[in-house]
Amino acid sequence: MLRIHCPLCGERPYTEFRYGGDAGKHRPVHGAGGIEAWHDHLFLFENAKGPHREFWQHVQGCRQWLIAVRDTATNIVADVALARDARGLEPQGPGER
Amino acid sequence: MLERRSALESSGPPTGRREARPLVIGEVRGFALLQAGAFVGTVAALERAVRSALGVDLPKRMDAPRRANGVCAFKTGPEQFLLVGPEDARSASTEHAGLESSSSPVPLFAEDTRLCKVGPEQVRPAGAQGSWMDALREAVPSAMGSLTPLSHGRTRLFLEGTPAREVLSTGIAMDLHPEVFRCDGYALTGLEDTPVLLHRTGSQRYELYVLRTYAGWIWEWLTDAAQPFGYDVVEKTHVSLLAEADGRI
Amino acid sequence: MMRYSLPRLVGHALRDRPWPRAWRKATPRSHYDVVIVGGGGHGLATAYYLAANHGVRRVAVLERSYIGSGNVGRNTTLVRSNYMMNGSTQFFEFSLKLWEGLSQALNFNVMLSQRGQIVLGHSPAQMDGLARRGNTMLLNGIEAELLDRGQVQRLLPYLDYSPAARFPIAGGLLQRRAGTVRHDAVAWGYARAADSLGVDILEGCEVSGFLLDAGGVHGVQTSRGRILADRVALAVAGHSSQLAALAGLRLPIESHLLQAFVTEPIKPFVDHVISFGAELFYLSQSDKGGLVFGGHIDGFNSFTQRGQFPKAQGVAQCALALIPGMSRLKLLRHWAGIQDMTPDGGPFICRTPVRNLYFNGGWCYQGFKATPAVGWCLADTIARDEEHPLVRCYGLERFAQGGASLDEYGHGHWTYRH
Amino acid sequence: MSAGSHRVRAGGRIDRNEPRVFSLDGRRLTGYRGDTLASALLAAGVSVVGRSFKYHRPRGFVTAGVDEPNGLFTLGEGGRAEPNAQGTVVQLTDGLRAASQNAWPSVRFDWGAVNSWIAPVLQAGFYYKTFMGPTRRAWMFYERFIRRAAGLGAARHDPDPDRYDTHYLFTDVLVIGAGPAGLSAALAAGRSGARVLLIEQDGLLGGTLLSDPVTGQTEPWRARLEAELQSLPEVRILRHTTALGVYDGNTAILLTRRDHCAPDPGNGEALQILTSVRAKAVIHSTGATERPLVFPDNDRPGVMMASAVRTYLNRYAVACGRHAVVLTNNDSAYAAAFDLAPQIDRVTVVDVRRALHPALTAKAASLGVEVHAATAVTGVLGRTRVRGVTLTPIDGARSRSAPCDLLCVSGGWSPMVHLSSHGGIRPRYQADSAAFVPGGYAPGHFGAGALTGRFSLGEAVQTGWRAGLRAAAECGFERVSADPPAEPEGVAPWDTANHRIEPVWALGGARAGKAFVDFQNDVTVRDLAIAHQEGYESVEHLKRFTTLGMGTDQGKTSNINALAIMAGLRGIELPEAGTTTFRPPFVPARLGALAGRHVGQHFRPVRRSPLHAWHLGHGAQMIEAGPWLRPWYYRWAGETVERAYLEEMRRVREAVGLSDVSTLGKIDVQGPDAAEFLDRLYVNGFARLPVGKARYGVMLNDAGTILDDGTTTRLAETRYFMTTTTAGAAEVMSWLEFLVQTAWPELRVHVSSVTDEWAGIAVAGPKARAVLERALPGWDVSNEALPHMGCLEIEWDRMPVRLIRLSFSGELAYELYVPADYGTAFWEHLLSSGEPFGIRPYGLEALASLRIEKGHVAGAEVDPRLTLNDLGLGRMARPEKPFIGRELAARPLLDSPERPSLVGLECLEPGQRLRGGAILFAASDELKGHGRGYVTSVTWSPTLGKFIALGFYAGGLRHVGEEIVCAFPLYGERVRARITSPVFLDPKGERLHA
Repeated sequence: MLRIHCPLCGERPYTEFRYGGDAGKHRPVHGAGGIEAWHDHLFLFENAKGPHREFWQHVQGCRQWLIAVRDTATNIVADVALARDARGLEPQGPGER
Repeated sequence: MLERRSALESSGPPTGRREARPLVIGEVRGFALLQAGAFVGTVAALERAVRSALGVDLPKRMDAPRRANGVCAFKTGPEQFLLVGPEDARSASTEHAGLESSSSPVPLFAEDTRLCKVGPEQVRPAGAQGSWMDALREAVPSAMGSLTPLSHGRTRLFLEGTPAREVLSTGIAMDLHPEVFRCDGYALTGLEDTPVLLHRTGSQRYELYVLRTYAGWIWEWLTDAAQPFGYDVVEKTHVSLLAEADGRI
Repeated sequence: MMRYSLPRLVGHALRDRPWPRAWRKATPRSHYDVVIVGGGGHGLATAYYLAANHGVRRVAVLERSYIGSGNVGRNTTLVRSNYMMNGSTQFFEFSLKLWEGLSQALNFNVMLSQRGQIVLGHSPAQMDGLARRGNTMLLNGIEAELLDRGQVQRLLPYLDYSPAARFPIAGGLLQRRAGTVRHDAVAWGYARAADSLGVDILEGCEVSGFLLDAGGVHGVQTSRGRILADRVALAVAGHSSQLAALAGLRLPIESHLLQAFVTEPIKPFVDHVISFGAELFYLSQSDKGGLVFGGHIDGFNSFTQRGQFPKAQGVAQCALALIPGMSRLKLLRHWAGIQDMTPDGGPFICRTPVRNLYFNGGWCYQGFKATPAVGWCLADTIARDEEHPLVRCYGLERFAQGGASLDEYGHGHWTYRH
Repeated sequence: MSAGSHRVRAGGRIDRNEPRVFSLDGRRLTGYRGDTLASALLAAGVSVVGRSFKYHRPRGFVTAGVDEPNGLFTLGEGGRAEPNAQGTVVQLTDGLRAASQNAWPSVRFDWGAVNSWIAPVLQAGFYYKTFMGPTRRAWMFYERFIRRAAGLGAARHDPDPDRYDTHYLFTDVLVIGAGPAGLSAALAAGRSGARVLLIEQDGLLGGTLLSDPVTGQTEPWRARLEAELQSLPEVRILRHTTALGVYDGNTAILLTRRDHCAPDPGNGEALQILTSVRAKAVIHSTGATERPLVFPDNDRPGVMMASAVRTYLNRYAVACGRHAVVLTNNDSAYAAAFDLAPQIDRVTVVDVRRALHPALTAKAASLGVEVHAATAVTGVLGRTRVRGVTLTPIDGARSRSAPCDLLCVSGGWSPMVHLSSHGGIRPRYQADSAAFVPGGYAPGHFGAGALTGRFSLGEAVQTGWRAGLRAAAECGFERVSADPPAEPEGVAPWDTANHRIEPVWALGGARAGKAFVDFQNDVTVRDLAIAHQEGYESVEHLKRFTTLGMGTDQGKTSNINALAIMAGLRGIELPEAGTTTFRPPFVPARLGALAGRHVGQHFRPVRRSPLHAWHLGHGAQMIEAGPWLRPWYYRWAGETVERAYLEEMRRVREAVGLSDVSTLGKIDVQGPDAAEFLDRLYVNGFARLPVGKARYGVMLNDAGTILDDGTTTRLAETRYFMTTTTAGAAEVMSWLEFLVQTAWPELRVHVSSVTDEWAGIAVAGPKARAVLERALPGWDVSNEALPHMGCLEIEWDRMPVRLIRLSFSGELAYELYVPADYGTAFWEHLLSSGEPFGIRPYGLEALASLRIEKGHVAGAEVDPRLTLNDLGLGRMARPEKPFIGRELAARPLLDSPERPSLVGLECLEPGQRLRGGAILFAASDELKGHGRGYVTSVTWSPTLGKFIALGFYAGGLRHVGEEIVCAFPLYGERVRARITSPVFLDPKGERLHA
């Protein structure tokens, strides 16, 4: 069973969390960005086979939205941080968007 | 005063009692619960405010609560805390007064109208009786953080006895080994897809704060799990948090 | 192609004569009219219909592993056409009609078993939803029957009608023509038929890149060398994003795991295909005797092809909520396939921004039942370089335009909720 | 042979003082405590225990464990009947009733055996080549017979009276398998102080050691280790427990069977327990399984694995025959021969190898065991029981037959690589032991014992010890000084790591009878040849085409032989052929065990309103609404919903009613930036909403379609009280948190769910104010003090009450929120206050009908496929104010005026009715296709005296007044209706403003 280490609550089974999808993209600024920017943000995915930045919310714990870096080919979670603190997990290199 | 009713009044009767009953299950009543949250950057101010109002230090980590003066503080988020204390003095004192005490509201104007909002013409009295919650309300202005009463939104259950840990481990995916989940430790976790705050209040005693609307179902689920061990139900135990902390932890 | 028939089967048995290979072990040619990447049901069907319907016989199907190694061999084998949204209804009915003649067309028994599917409803609101679906079907020439609780009970007496049922059964929608197909046979049957029409099936041939220039795509780089082609089509569900990225495309697709489950074989236990209404759960019994069932995707992107056990538990709970007697049956295996999930639950069959590159994917839960129609329509789209009328709303651009919604159950724009 | 005649007089691990009476097919038999069903039947001389899947050939037991392909039974009766139970693992209990399967009328004489006569036609994949005519539906005809013939046991539909449970466990080290390697590993880890969980599928610890003579030299060692393990406080041992699979996150799923304890479901005791274990380190000591040899008629009853025969002899005191031939290609089978020799009449070893270890031949000679080297068995005599074998020298000399009643076979050993492969690491072929071994281990996983392809007892102890130390170190427990346990005494010189195996994959010609590769699915060497001819030669094609390895034994005995034979046919090396993927579960597991206690009412959690008990006590018929149970209607108004809701509606329209709206999502929004937050969230503005006022709001998702709606009230400058739909509550809460935490962390705002904190009560009807005046004396609730969409937050009887004047029904109405514990008392207070005005509760059906009359959208209309315009709410949006979804809502095709949008419908045909799910057409349309719209919500309107509905129609309100057709072909109905405004009642809002 996939396990995620919540930075606040500790390691828990993924069933305590709600998946929130791709976190590798920057959300357009509120009120800015046209149809195209929002379309790309919402509908186009890199869908990486490998490290994947993604949102999880610890709904049965601290209710914090987290950003995890999980390898989709192995399900190994390399890193987790509170989404609001996740600047340190920004993708570097080719994965950056 | 209207009668308070437990969320468990609609849950099924306990089943399968046996002679040897190593387990006691019950509901803890008569407490109040307030969620306090700071905004990013105001945590220190909130900590000071809580300390000055209640004498409690807010915990820095989500592993064990801090307590003082009958108030127990759990950290439940990066800047969020759950404060458990005695029931509001006003409510407690009137609980036995019965329905005949219903009367017109006293038209007092409060110092702090932030929480005790009013209709166009009326204002709710606030802080009149000096309960710990009112003290906190006065100490925490709205720019510092939020205060959300949740006394009715959580049902507090307890299990005590040798099989308590095993009963919990049928539904809670956490390591409850006594060396790992130590006395007075707590965790926010899931019990069968519902969120709970699990607090180990004794070597073989656990408390669960569960969402009120799920409480009946969880009660039935837990007593079902406890059936093979045999259990007794203790209802509406009024347990002072301090006494419990002193006596058991 | 040596035709299959009972007399021939007996003859071979008596004389102990060997059968020919079902499809040749082809060696790649340097150039094809059409190269299809992906030797699953969709790719093989496309090749077959290109050859059979359009006379395009210089076709290669490139499969990196063995044919049928992807989702066509991992699904729960259901076929049905009870779709409500405009854009899906006629497409899936066309597919079901092709299924109905497929064994004969391919001379390969794919074992279409039209045992009927019942979708259960558990509340008045769900029954209204089923009614809208059933009415839409009937108005589109597809048979459907709305059953009340009593009718469901007569048809499926073994479901849980007791007061203990957490979600009582209110009724159901029956499509009698729905059923199951032997999934592996679909890949093999199309492969054999396509092969007999001259299509080259190249197993162990992995595409590592596209030959691109200003005029679009003109071939592929593979583990068995460079292969030129006038047109290239992708039919690689589960790996669509990775392949499309080689051609510079980013897709509205995420890859998710869908698990399937089978019990030990038992004597006939369930005659129909049954879909639970309280949660996504579907069940049927294979001819071999195993109960085959599945539920929702695991819920997060993954390519691991192995599922999470809590999902298996959840699915078992659904099974028992539906048929309490299944409690004593034993789970024999569970496995996971990689499924393309899209923001509206609908698929893509279309041309792409890269000229001469065609795309088929994003099938979510529906890929298997769509197989014949995908083959037919994709072949047509490739041959005419214009989308077949049945798939005009299956374009990649529909999200930018806010076009036809294919969101059959109203799950919104999250890929992982469809 | 008489019953019991095969039982050896002494020895074994059975308790002869505790007989166990059981039955097979109604025949009463006796075994002993400690027996399995298989050992008891073998002791009783029962040789044919089943019929094969396809050809209905008589079959007997082959193994003594979980790899048994043949000996499957239906156990128990009625609601406890379990098909396909392996007799080799079923503990014998008193009163056990077993029935044989797949045979009619009996396993001794089975009509299905006619299939054997047409066997050549029934070759691999025959069904793909036939049954295609004469009509398109021909298969449906044939299928009926095939389905009846297929399947093994018969299952019953009766509910299961037994209970199952689940557990979560955590440990440092998990040791899977308590054979010599596992015992040794557990001890090493346990002595270090680590928490160790040792699991064993058997009821006893020891694994292969249990097959040694109980008086032998290994038993003291086994007993000593078991005793020490039991003395270590942090070592936990689970017997009767099988690991079903190893999953991500170092999670193993264990199944514990408690059949032997006769658990009482009436007292909540579970028959089986499924445990999910999180281990920091995992030791795989799962051992190996002996594999058969493939030769003609190798499936005859009496052909058994050599190790199984030895197990039956030493553990269960059963001699499976009096005259045994042992056929082998390795040293391990000699143990069986040597143990049998003193106990039965005659033992002959047939060894395909030319060179044999001198110690073996010497020992054989000493025991009077005849050994034929370089010889194979190429045929079996007898049909329902082995009567003899055909021996053929490898060098091609003449065959001869030899009588025997037992053929013990050893083709070598296959490590149980299943669990270590579940994570996706493929096994690797190890040539010197002719076996697939784990291709590696995931981090924190270690292998030990026979699993590693090293089969000697000494190496089992050594590798187990090392694995135990490494696993403990992985968990931070340093090496202990104690020495490893000494190896058991008296290890034979031929007990070598690789058993000196010389692999042989098929003996005898493919034409001389059926040589079975997969016993359970009746796959023969010939079937493999056919698959090869036809091109189904990749491992997965082979498996799927022939059904090889797809039985309940999952090919535990058959896979490697088949792979090797196919590799031979293809002219490639065995490793090149690869292996099939190992899928969990390792052994078939009951669905009941997977489901645990999540059955019946425990299937999914139930949410109950604070008023739940009151509803139940006052005649409410409840209905599921997502996780909630809500009152559907009350019996005061009628016995059926059709009657009751009309009466409840009438009460609301004419007097006053009250209903429980506690299920609405309630969210407390606080902070200096609360107003800004809501302005961004809702399409309409909330920043300028005055304190003490409520406003209806709609939220879109990022895609610009409908997310949710509800009323939000401004309680204070920096505090709002939001309500959401019942169904959308959880989703909205998470979405708000997402925005606050990830998108707009700069906003100083907190959102907290207070759904559970407040009971919500709606009071609606022309007398609603009168009720409140009486219920809340002293508070001014006049139209002036509390106008429509006004709010009061008051304290009444020392209890806070939030009083919001808003209406879902179109009547003068209020929503009152009180702390949940007071909900019931306050509800009762309102009821008694309203008594003079005739107040009554109303349920969900009436609530829904009232809102349809008023044209309020709800569940069926709040649909993420729809836009604000579709709901006719486009004017709510404040385009100058950015809000979520604004950009994508402007996508060209979402903006089309021809999209179906919300309309009202009224039925024009007396005696007819509108129905939800009807499809809408213009009067002149041909009734086909998808129509112009559909009906979402319908009610009989007592107020209007006709059926009315809400629905969506292309072009929407531009068609008001037009007559259209509602088609409901499912019932053969078409009904004329008129398009109206969705607001049927009081369009000017005079009632609710009254």
